[in-house]
Amino acid sequence: MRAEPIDYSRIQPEPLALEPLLLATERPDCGALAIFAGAVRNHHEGAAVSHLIYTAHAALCDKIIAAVEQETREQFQVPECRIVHRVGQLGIGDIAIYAVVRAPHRAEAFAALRYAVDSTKHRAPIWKEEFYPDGSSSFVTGCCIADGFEPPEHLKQLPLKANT
Amino acid sequence: MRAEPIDYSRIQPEPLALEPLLLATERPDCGALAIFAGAVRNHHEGAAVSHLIYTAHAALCDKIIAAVEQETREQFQVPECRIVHRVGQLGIGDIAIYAVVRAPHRAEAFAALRYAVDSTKHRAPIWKEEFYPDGSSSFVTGCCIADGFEPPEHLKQLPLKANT
Amino acid sequence: MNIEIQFWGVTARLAGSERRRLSLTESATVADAIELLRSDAALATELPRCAYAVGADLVAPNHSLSEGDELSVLPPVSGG
Amino acid sequence: MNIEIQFWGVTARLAGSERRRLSLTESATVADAIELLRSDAALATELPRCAYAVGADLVAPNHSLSEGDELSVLPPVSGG
Repeated sequence: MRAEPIDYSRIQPEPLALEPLLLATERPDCGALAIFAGAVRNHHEGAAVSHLIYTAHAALCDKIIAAVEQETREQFQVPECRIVHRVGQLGIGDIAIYAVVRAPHRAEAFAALRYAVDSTKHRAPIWKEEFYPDGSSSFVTGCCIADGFEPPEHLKQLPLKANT
Repeated sequence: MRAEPIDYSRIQPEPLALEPLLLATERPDCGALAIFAGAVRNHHEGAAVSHLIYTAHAALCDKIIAAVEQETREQFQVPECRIVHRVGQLGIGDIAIYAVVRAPHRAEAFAALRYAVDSTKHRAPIWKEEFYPDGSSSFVTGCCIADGFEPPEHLKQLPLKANT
Repeated sequence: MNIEIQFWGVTARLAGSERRRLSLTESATVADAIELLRSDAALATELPRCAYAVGADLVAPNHSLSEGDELSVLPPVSGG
Repeated sequence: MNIEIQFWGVTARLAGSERRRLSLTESATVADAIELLRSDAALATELPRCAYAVGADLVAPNHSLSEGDELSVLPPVSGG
């Protein structure tokens, strides 16, 4: 629908905005728009949380998230999938991730959105350090990228901005 | 989190806005926000569509959608669920429905959102008339509310604005 | 007694109007009203796929009607 | 040859630094670099749960390193 892919940064230090993602993905043939936003919670496993710091390997993230977007589009036959993740210090309620999927119908939009979010959480090199009211902090135990890791060819070959 | 339930109209003739639904449902204990938007497609079952007219039995809709919101919150243990639907003439790309769910975690947010949207589509008394480029129109064949209909007690008893 | 039928969606098109007055016996039910509407050939095939409401309450066929009730005829829905 | 290790997430905390230079034999692989890092007791238990990247490419343990490579140590991720 648009003349060329819109370049955007998948890893951003600034507060995330939903509107640009919606504008960049508008399509008259898509009746379903499914959006996920992950916000910072004030608690984790029973402990109060005051804020978070996210760090990311931005270049590798960009490549892996681009691959997740492409897989999502291909596997679920959805024309549009975009994912952005914030880094730096985030307060309670701040948005850490947006994922947007557009599809002709809602069934594939829901399935694709779930895949996109889960895959990003499991594979993108992003780390969350939680800070507690007493000033202490800890890194949240997450998903091993290395679990059964066999780097798929397309992860090596995808151009950095393969989101057409 | 808020002092009292925010009143809002579930059936609206004006263009739908997402922002008020997000503001009305903000909660520091919810890490997951899942949103569905249904937009008018330029095609349906292979035929080009120029625009739509939605009509709704507003009073019954409000009651049924309030019940869907409540069921969604109770069945999926999600603190927030809001659904709004537009009526009147809509052009291609216009948003006909927004559904918003907030939950501590994403798994229940995804499941709840799907339930909320599917239930609204199957049960809310709303009708879609499609208009084609040649000026003709037809009502879209939809879901029988009457299929196995046995009016559940809570549908009769719910106050109109039972969205606390 | 008299009730008022309110036709929604495609049924308004089939009935040629959004409203119709119906005269029924005193103890009439929703099913009796449907039976009377079935004499309208244009509506007859659509009615079994419809749900019915009085005011803002969905009602079953055995629901008893009262003078002045507004009975909505709700064909299959297609929101979203 | 010399390569540069880049520690991410909790591994930077455990290593006490985000970067460390490593001297390896000419034909060394990622596995050889990991083996050398295991001598750091603070890191030893975390390394098997890590993935590894050179530049912006994920690499397997048998990947051959080159002079000047930046090898990223990527502990379990927790984005979103």
